[in-house]
This record gives sequence, structure tokens and C-alpha cells, in this order.
Amino acid sequence: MTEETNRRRRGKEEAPPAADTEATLAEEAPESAQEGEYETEDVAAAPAEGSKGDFLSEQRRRESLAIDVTRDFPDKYRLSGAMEGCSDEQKLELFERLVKLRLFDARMRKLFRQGRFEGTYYSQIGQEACDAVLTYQMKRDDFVGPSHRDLGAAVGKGVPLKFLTAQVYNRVDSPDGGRYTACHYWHPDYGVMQPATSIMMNWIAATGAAFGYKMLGKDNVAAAFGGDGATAHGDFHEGCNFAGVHRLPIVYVIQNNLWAESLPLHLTSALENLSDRAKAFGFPGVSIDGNDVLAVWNATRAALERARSGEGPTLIEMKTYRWFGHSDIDPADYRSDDEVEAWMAKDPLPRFSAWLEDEGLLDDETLGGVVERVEEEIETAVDFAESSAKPGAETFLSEVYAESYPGFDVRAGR
Amino acid sequence: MTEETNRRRRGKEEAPPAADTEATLAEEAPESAQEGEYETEDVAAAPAEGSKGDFLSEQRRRESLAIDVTRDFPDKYRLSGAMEGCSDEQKLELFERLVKLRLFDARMRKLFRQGRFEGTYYSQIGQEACDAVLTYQMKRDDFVGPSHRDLGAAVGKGVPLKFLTAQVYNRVDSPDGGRYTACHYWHPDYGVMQPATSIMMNWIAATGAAFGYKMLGKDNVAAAFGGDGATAHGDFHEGCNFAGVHRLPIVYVIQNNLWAESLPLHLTSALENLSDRAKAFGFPGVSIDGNDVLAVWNATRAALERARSGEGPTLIEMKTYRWFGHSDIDPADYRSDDEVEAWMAKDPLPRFSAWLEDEGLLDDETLGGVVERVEEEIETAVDFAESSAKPGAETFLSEVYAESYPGFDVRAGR
Amino acid sequence: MASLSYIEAINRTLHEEMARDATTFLIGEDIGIYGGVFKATRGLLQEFGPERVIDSPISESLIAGMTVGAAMVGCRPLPEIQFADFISPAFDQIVQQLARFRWRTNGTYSMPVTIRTPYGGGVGGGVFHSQSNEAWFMNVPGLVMVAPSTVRDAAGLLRAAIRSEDPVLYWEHKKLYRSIKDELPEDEEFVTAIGEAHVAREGRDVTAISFGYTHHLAMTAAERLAEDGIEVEVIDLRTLLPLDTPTIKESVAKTGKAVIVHEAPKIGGIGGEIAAVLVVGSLVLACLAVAVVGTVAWPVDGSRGGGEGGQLVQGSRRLRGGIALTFLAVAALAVPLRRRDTFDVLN
Amino acid sequence: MASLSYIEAINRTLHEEMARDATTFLIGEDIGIYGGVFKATRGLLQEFGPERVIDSPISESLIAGMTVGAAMVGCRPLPEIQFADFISPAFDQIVQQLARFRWRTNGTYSMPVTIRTPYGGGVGGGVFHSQSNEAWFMNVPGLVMVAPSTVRDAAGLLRAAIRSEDPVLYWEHKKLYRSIKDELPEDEEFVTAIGEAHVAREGRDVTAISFGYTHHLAMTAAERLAEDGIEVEVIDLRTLLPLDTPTIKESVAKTGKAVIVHEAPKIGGIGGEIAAVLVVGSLVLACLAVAVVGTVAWPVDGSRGGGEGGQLVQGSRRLRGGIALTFLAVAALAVPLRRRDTFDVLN
Ligand SMILES: Cc1ncc(C[n+]2csc(CCOP(=O)(O)OP(=O)(O)O)c2C)c(N)n1
Ligand SMILES: Cc1ncc(C[n+]2csc(CCOP(=O)(O)OP(=O)(O)O)c2C)c(N)n1
Ligand SMILES: [Mg+2]
Ligand SMILES: [Mg+2]
Repeated sequence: MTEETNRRRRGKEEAPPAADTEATLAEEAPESAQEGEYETEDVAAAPAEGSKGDFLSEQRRRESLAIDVTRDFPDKYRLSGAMEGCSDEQKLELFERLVKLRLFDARMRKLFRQGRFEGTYYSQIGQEACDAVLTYQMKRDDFVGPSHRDLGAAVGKGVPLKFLTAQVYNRVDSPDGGRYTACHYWHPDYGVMQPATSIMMNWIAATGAAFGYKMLGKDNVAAAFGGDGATAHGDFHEGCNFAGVHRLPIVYVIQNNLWAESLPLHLTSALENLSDRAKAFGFPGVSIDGNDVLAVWNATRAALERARSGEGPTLIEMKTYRWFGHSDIDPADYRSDDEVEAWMAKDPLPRFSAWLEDEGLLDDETLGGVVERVEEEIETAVDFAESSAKPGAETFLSEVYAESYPGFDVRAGR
Repeated sequence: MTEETNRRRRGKEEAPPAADTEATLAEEAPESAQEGEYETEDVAAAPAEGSKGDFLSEQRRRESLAIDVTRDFPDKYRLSGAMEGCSDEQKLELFERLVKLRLFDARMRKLFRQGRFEGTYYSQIGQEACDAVLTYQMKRDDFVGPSHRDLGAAVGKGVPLKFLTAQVYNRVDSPDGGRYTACHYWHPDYGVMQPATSIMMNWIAATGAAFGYKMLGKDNVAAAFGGDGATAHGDFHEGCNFAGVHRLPIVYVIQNNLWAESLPLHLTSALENLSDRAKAFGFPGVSIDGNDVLAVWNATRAALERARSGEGPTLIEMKTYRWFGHSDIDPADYRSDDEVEAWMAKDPLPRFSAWLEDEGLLDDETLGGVVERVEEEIETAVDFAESSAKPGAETFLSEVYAESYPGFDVRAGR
Repeated sequence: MASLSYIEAINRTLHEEMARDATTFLIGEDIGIYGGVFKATRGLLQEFGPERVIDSPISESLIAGMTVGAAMVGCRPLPEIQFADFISPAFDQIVQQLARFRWRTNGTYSMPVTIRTPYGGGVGGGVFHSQSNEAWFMNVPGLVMVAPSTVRDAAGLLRAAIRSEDPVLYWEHKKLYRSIKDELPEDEEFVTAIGEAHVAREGRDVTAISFGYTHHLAMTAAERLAEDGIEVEVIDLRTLLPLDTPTIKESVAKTGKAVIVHEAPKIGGIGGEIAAVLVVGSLVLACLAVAVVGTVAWPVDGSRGGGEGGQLVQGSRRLRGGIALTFLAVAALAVPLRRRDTFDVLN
Repeated sequence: MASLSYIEAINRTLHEEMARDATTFLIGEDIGIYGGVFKATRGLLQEFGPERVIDSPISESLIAGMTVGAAMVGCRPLPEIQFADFISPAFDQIVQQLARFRWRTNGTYSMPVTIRTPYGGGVGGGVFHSQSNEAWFMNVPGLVMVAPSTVRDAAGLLRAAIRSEDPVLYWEHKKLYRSIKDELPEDEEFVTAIGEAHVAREGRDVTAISFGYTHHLAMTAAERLAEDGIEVEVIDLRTLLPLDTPTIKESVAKTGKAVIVHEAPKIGGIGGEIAAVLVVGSLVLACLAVAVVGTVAWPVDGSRGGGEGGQLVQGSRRLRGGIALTFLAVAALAVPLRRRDTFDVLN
């Protein structure tokens, strides 16, 4: 790290807590559990045998840093300012959600390596501030259209973790009864739409929801999430353009983590700031530090207000970074170590916790309580998922249609 | 018209020439010839019986004005300035192409009403300066991707009229042997792509051509045309974005005629200037008076140079207007008379001819020569098409594939 | 009692259903100010206002895809795709999102969306205004497709589609818009059950299976053949997906012969799916003659050639004649093969 | 002589053909820096540089559509769609522009474009990474589709596609990428003729028709049945569009029975088109048993269930087992019906 660090949150003398937590979340199964029948692009993308050890130990190092939510960071990233209209209670509650996100994600990564669930895992570590801070402010029946890396959208909006673990594990207690793709978090009762894996589909759906609210005369708003890469897709344009024409109550968020899978930003767009995309649609676009909880709060708060008061959409580019690969076993060796380190130093969590401490809202005791509660919820959620039944293939044969038709028999195949 | 007019080009005393030309292009068949089996949306869109007479006489009035290429126009629209890098010869040649376009279009409209060809007709009258001035400057083997209203793209680039009449008539001597849709002008030997009726397909194709030129190391450039309405389509975005990233040698032109079929501009976009769409792609966008030949010349010349020298794309919004309906029997009653009249007063042709006269390049004699040559070419082209054979349905059964396959028999249907 | 054309039946049903259900809205290109390029939506903007009748930008993917979110928050969207040829930009949203959303969410969300689109040849529309492209969607369980051939079904299937909880692609035939009329009492709410084919004419010699415009060809051919004593059973499919296989199989079990007529190229057309329905599972001796009548394998449309212009009209007339001729030939040839009694295998 | 996997054969062929023809280029998502999500394009960026190996933005419509213009100015484009599930945003450009452009221009422009895309289930990809969606394109004359099932054909069909003047959709099966290997001599240029099916195994009792991964299911089933004295003729389609109808018909004329196996839902799957090929035109007594084996009519994929997660694996295994079982049952039942001599009608 750089010299330019501030004091550690819990005092320089203490042993770094990473080790403990690492122990708590110790691995229980061999690394290779995900291999075998399962074989997708991500396995194909895993590093060659030789470098596998290095790769995994580096991943573990990062996870240790990640879960130290009060660790050092360079002074220049110190936060200052206010969170408009945010009560102290809300600040702490939001902090707890961010910690929850972080520890949950780290935990899932380990469980995946232990072969406790199949499929793949898309880690959001590093990007938590982006979606969670926005959805935290929304009303429960407001509409969220997340993408594939939006754990935070669900957690921010208050979806209990057990539904998310059940989704990761594809169990019957997930909101879709174990049908849909792991990591694609959603819950109908919390207004979080099931993400479509296909890029930008939910951007369009959220636009439709915003239209629906307006037409039905409801005062709800919608939010849509997408990555930097997704902004190249035609549906990005069609959705934004329509929302601009009809001044729909929607907040569009681009989580610009500089990479779209392996594609660097300069091959996705010739722009410096992706918020300039909004200039094509006649509504405001802003670019902010997506790792600065305060900045995200203030920008999203204004955008939500704008939407709610009928002034129309806003596009917010949040500059952020994913610490890990596109999916969990992508070595992400297209990125330089320097780049990764530089962004890890801008970790939104210690920056926010330091600010809370500066504001006198967070001390070791409060933090301890937060971590304890969060870890307990995670444990319970993992247990919940693991004891939830696996759906039989037969259960997937229903719900193709709402109505019944004389010629249709799902088992017969037509 | 308004009081604020300048002197008539051919002197106030002369009888308006409209009547003569109207006589020359007299109608030879009843108005209703296109009715009967042919029935598309345009017939459906034709005005109710009662208003049909008014509608047609108004159309004829406009046609008369249109073909008077030296008629009065308000002083405020008087052109001044220079056409950079344009020789006097080229100015006159370009003028002749514009006159050709105008008289050709008016002629086709009449022939259509006379039932001399089937299908429908998309008039470009009013918009000639946009595409023709650009393609006139291109090299013959440069690539043009026109849209459905781009007669000018072909004429500007030098495609002889006979191929265009043959296209309108769907005869075997059209570049596609009479297969493709009328009015969709193209010619492979002149680098004018066959337009796809489906909006923005050729925008993408032209982007691909520009890419191809760059990859193959050729110093050619491409141009793509689209309307205001087309800019709402996802392919507009995907094409521009890719061209921006790769700095492709392409000029993108939006002919903003304020309407997309019946859709007013404010329902297509929340923007004032559609050139702002370029801000989403990191290359320059300019908005110009598309009825000002000088402005179009200078802007397109700069954009072509930029493309040719490897600096990348430019988006040019040309503000213009179509005098007639979306297609020939669209009454276009969604527009106000005032709006139409105001734009007719900005007719690019008399404005350009007045300027040429001011510059001492055009006098009555020269003009007479131009009109004579143009009318002769039109006559010959019409004769050519009318004496060209109609393709038999059998002739359409070839060219489904380039190669032959044991299981494929076009007649057998598989 | 008013005599209505096919398109008027559509228009009236839209009026009625939009009046009935305030959560419905129309979205499509030129459907408001213009009343639709064919005038199918005439008067709706005036009646229901710009909040519920949306003149959309040229964004087919948006038109189709926005319905998913709108449906989730309680709307009953009625998008229109201006021509079936322009449904391909919306294909992604329809097949990947709309058609699968109910299944993906384990039935949490219905998708009560009706996409109307004009299709078919015979009006000189040329390469991009003539396609009969229903077959693209046949491998998409979760989606429903209906295609009315009569004025009554134009109303009945549209009403059923609008009220259905499933996403329905409603194919309206351009050639039928103004060429057929029927009496539709004002006070009756016609509903044509989705999923049920209609035996429009009974017969014992051969079954003709078709829909939309080609249904009328089949009826005409049946009348001609009746003069020669050949009885054609004519099935109007009405619903293309899911097919009413019981009705189709029952009829063909009786006649032993089937002729399927559609406008799309035969190659990969829905005739194949119907052929499969007929022959698959017939593990015992299947004495069955099946013909599919579609267009030649060119990349245009079913009943008319490649240009909007003159010559193609003639060519297409010849081809259209061809459809009827093939039909007659197959049916006639089929007669001597009539051995119904033993053909009880198709079930 | 090197032993290569299916994906290595694809990779090597791309290397060879790009070296051979300087007008070829690759465009697709993550194909350069990353070498493709499956590593099919590994090393090509290094060898041919960023001018010819284009890491594309997430713009499938552009990826497919730009090839039309590029081909017009002299390139031989080789786009990749990252997963077959993401070909739907490109559907419009493929079916409306690319596949029809030659016809529309009366043969003026060929479209020598090869679109590669990984498809199929069996790798736990979930709802958006498992589809076998070839049937969407079966009603699109002008387009060619190939689907290799062997290492040799992976190379041979790819080379043939790249050198072809027609637009080819090349379906590569994810499950086969690393699960099969074969020897391919370095110095030979394998070309597998497009349009020709391969009789991979001869037999007289029943014809099994399949492609890609399911071809291996068919071969396994054939081996099992051979133990019981049932001889299955196994046809590997290789080309899906246009189908090699002569080979198919000839085989089924011999065996009198056909079982078509594909991964897609049966409803509207290409099994229907094959059934139509088999039965249509058989105006005389056709003693023929046809079965189509596809997946159940759910909106996912052919051989595996709805999630990337654990449980679906088991469920899918059961379903996959189901495919084999149905196959066996049909074939076994078919035996007593063997009456080849009279079945000369299918031509
Ligand atoms: C239409 C479509 N094309 C391709 C993909 C495959 N894919 C999944 S995520 C991804 C990269 C997304 O990048 P970005 O939008 O920046 O989001 P990030 O993963 O960085 O959060 C790609 C190419 C997809 N899901 N959908
Ligand atoms: C994808 C697609 N959708 C719809 C249409 C039908 N259509 C043809 S032209 C047109 C309006 C185009 O407006 P604009 O782009 O402004 O061009 P203009 O006609 O004004 O020149 C429409 C909707 C089409 N051709 N393609
Ligand atoms: Mg990204
Ligand atoms: Mg316009």
C-alpha cells in the first residue's frame, strides 16, 4: 500500500482481524469441487494448472482485506461532507447493509470454492456502494431492475439474506423455487425484479415499469442498473430515449467498473465519462465516485427526488471497480496488479466507516454489534439454503403458461 | 407568401413557369389507377373521398412551386458565404444534380398518380440538399448506405437516372433485376448500397463498410443516412458507438425533417438538436440548415476530410423538411399548413440558384440548358424503364444461395 | 347489427376492451395521431388520450420489452408492431424475456400482453412488408400465437388475447383487413377460445389445415372439390401456438390425409410442426398422406413476390394459383387412398 | 499428428484460415484479450493483431450486421456470438439483411460470413446459457446452418463455412468442446461439404437423425441396440439448413422408421421440418413411423434444467436419461413394423 494512509480504525496495535474472520469462514472442502461435470466458460477461463495456487492465494488475500471494513486507506480518499436528509440511524443502518453485502459476498465465494453450490458466482466486492445506497432509499414497492452483479440492489432494498442464499443454491425456497440462475437476486415482495442474464433487458423492463407507474397515476419510481459494457447495447439507447421523451420516473445507474468481462472501457466507448451518454437523451447525467457512499447518497437522493416529482430520468455513472474476476474463477489477468491495488485502496467500506467514526457515529462496540448481527444472519441464511430442498426436475414443468390449452402438454413436448 | 421576398429569378414580368412545366408533365391517366388490387397502409391513409380533390390540387400546387427552381423566397433565407474547395464548374454541376433530383421526383409523383408503376412513392422534395451534396463529393468507390428517402444519395453520386426509373418501375434493368422494392435506389457500380427498408440496417452496414476499408487499408470512406425518427433505434446507437471506439472513416447524416411518418420530433427525442446524440459517442456532432447548400457543402466536406484522414466519424444533423406525405398518398394532415408553408419558403433550390446568380455563375441561358438536359435525361430514363421488361416470377427463384446444396430446391420449397 | 370489416372488428374490440379495463394501453409506431398505418387504431387516441395511446419512437425492442415491466406493475399492455417484418428487432425481448418471464419466476408474474402485428402478402408490400414469419416463434414455449381468418375471430381472438394472462402474438392479415366483412352485434362480447382450432367445414376425404388468408384459399378449394364429390374437411387453426393437436389429429384420423397451407416458405414453416404432430407417435401403421403447401424457398413472403412494383403482381398471381393447384392435386390424388377405418393411430 | 479436442480443432482452423486469407477478421465479445470465454479464439489476437481480431462492445446487432457492409467492400467476416442465447439481439440483422442480401441484389453481392456461436445444454449454464435455438432460423432461406458433432467436422465444416460464399451460422456445442478428441494431421485441410449429411453408422431397422451433442446419444443408443440385434442407421445431419433431404429420405425409405433427436423443445423444433421432409409428398401408402425426441416444452434448453445451480443437474440427468430411453423404446417398438420392401415411396 501507499505511505499516505490514516490510522487503522481499530488501532494500530491490534492484530489484523482478517485472520480471525478467515478462520471463521474457513474452507471445508477441496478447491476443485466445482470441477467435473460442470464446465462453462469460467472453468475454461481458469488459469493454467501452474498458476492456480498463486491465483487462489491472491484471491484469499483480497478477501481478507475486503472483510476488514475498517482498514487503512490513503488520506486522499477520505470522505467529507454530509448525507443530505439521512438520519444518524439511517447512516448506521446503511452501513450495516454494506457490511452485510461485503461479508455475504466473501462468504459465498468461499462456499463456491468448497463446492457447496453449483453454477458460478459473480462477486460484487468493491462495488457495494453503488446499487445498495440507491435502493436503500427507495420505497418497498418501488421498482428495481438489477443486472447480473447486483447483490447490493437486493440487500439495499432489504431482501432478507435467506432468499439470496436460497437463490445462490437454487433451492425451492428461493423466490423462483430454484428455477432460475444462481446469483440473479430478486424478490417480488421487495420490488426487486428478477434480473435477465441478457444484458440490458431489465433496463428496458424498468423503463416499462416507470411508464406503468406514470400511466396508472402511482407515485412510485423505478431504478435500473447496468455496467459500463452494457451501455454499448442498443437497448440502453432505446430505454433511455423513451424515458427522456416521456420524462419517466426512473433513475438509471451505470456501474462503471472499467471492464466488461475482459473488455476495457476504451473498447466499449470513446467517452471519458459515460454519463455523457445522457446528452443523447436530453436529461441530466452525472459522474460520481461510486466508492464514496456520501457522493452516491447525495446523487441518488437528488435523482430519486427528481423522478418522484415528475421531472424525469437521471443517468448516474458511478466509477467503481470489481476486485475479483468477472465470475468467480475468471483470473482477470487482463488487468494489471497496479490497477487492482489502486482501486482496492479506494474501498468504499473503510472510507465510509472512517467517516462514520469521524462523525462520532461508529465506535468499536457499535461495529462489533454490526459484524455480529451480520454474521449471524449470514449463518442462518446459509443454513436455511442448505436445508432447503432441491427442486425435482418435475417441478420445473409448471408455469410455462398461465392458461391451459387443449393441445399443450408440457411433458409431451408440445 | 410573405412580403419579405426578393426579386424573382427570371424577372417579375414573366409568367410563372409553373404552368408550362405542369403542362409538359401533364397527366396521362386517371388518378385512381393505383387503386384496385394494390392496397397498403398508404391507401388506407388516403384522405376520405370528400377531401380527395382538395388534397390532390394542393399536391399539384406544391409540385408547381417545387419545379420552379428559381422562385422567390424570403430574404432572411438568402445564402452568403463560400463553398470551400468547390470549383465553379462543380457548383454548376451540383446545381444540375439538384435540379435533376427535383424534376425527377416531381415527374415520378405524376407517373405514380397515373398508375404507370405500382407500389408506392417516397418523395424527397424539399430535402435534396442533404444527401446529394454529400455524395457528390465522394469518390465513386466510396460507400453510401442510404435509407428509404435517399434518391439524392444516388443522384448526387452520379447514378444515371435510367437505373432509378427502372427501380421505380421494378423492371429487369434495375440493378436488382426488378426484385427489390420500388424507390429504394442503389447501384453497385456507383458505390450506393441497396437500402434496407428496415430502419437503420444500412447505418450498421455502412459502419461495417467503414470498418472494412480501415482493416483492408483502403483510403475510402463511408456515409450513412437516416431520418430523425431512425435515431431512436438501437442500431443507431450500436453503429455510432462502434465507429466512435474505432474512429472509423464514416460520415453519419441525420436528415431531420421533423417528422417520422406521423411522429413529431418531440416524441422521437427530448433533444433540441439531434446532433447532440453524438455526445454519447465521443465524436463531433453538428447541426446545420439542411436547406442551405453552402452549409451542407462545408460541413460535409469537413466531415469527409476528417474521415479520410483517419480522425474518425462525424454526425451531421441537417434540418430540413419533406413537402409531401411520408409516402405519396399520405395526406400528412398531422402537420399544420403554416409549418409546411414556412418550410416551402426555405426551399433549398431557389436559395442556391439565387446565390449562383449572385456569384455570376447562373443566368437564364445556363439555367435553360440545365433544365433542358435534365428533362431530356428524365424522358429518356422514363422511356428506358417503360420499355424494360417486367421480370417473370421465375426469375426471382435464383440467387437464394451462392452455392448449391443437395437438399435445396427453391421450387420444391426446401 | 353492423357489418364490419376485419380491421373494423379489431378497432372496435380495442375500443371496447380499453374502455373496459383502465390498465390497458396501446404503444406502437404511428398508432395515435395517425390511427395506425392501416387505421386499426383509429379514434383510440381521441378516446383514451396520450397517456394510454403511446405514439412510440421507432424502437421495436423497447415497444415489446417495456411491456414486461409495465405488466409487472399492473398494466395490461397492447403493443403494436407496425409490420410483422419489423418484429425482428423485438425478437430478443419477446422470446427471451416476455415469453419466459412467467416460467422463470415460477408463476409469480403473469404477462398479460397482446402484441398485434400485420403480416402476410398479397398487398404488394415488397420484401419488407409481406412476410408471414410466424414460424420464427414456434420453438418458443411460453408464447401464444393466434391468427384470425374471419371478422368474428378478429374480434373474438383479440378479446381473448387481451383478457388472457399469457403473452399473445396476434397476427392480423393485411389482405383481410378490408376484403372481408361480417355482421357483429354491438352488444355481444365475442370471445374465441385461444388454443382451439375450428373445423370450418366438415369432410371425409382430406383435411385442409390453414389459417389467416390461406384459410380462405382452402375454403375456396374445398368448394371447387365438392363439385367433384370430394369432401374436404377444412380446419382453421386460429391458434398457432400451442397448436390444437387434438382437433388436428382427430380430423386426420378420420380423413387419413392432410394438406397444410401457409404463406411462409415451406422450409422450416409451421407446416413442419403440424406434420410432426400428425406423424409422431404413430408407431403402428400410419396410412397417411401429408402435404405442406407454402411458398417456394425464397426470402420474401408467401403469396407475393419481391417488389412493390408491377411485375411481381403477375408473378405472384401465378404462384398463388400454384398454391390452389397443388392443393387440388393433392386432395384429388388422396381420394383413392381413402382407408379411414384402419387409421385410428393418430392420437 | 496431434490429438485435438473439438474446441482446439476450431481454434486451429481459425488460425489456418486467417493466415490463408488476409480479408478475414474476427469480431465478438471477449474474443481477443481473453481468447474467448471458452478459449476458442485463443492466440488469434497475438497472431493477427487488433486490426483483424476485434474485441467488440456488447452490441450483438452490430456484430452481426456490420458484416454485411464489410463483406460488400471485400472482407470475409467471422463474427462470434458469445452464447447462442445472445444471438437474439442479432436476429434482425441476420434474418432480414444478411440472409437476404444476395437475393435482394439479384446475386450482385455474396455474403461470405461465418457466424460462430456456442449452443446447447449439459454444462449447467442455466436459462440464458443453454439454449439450442437453431429452429428460430429454419424458416430463413438464404441462410446456411451447420452443426458439427465431431472434431473432424468441427474443423471441416468451419473451413467450408469460411470459404463459402453464403452466410453460415456455425453452431458449436459447448458440451463437446473438451469432451471429445480426435487425431487431425497438421498438413491436411479438412473440408466437410456443406449440405451433406453423414451416415455415421449403417443399419436397416430404424434411422436415427440428430446432430451435435445428440448425435453422440444416438450413437450410444445404436451400440446398445446392436447388442439386441437391432441395427440403427445413424445420420449425423451436419448441415441443418438446407437439410440434406436426399440422404434422409433414402435412409428412411430403407428403414421405414425415423427417430429425430434434438435438444430444443419438441414444439416447433427442427424435428418438425424433418418430419415434414419425410412424410410430405408420400402420396402413396407410407408405412412410416416417425418420432421426434426433444426436450419437454419448457422455455429453457434441451438437455438441462433451469438453473446454474445444483439441483438442476440431477433433474437434467433424469431428463437426459429420458431422451435415451424414449429413443430406445421407439426403436425397439419399430422393429416389428419393418416392411422395408414396400417403402419405396419416400423420394
Ligand atoms: C446480450 C448479452 N450479450 C453478452 C452477454 C455476456 N456477458 C455477461 S456480463 C458481460 C459483461 C458485462 O459488462 P458490464 O456491463 O460492464 O458489467 P460488469 O460485469 O462489469 O458488472 C457479458 C459480455 C450477456 N449477458 N448478454
Ligand atoms: C425497423 C423499422 N420500423 C418501422 C419501419 C416503418 N417506417 C418506415 S419509414 C418510418 C419513419 C421514418 O422516419 P424518419 O427516420 O424520420 O425518416 P423520414 O421518413 O422522415 O425520412 C417508419 C416508422 C421501418 N421501415 N423499419
Ligand atoms: Mg463493467
Ligand atoms: Mg423524418
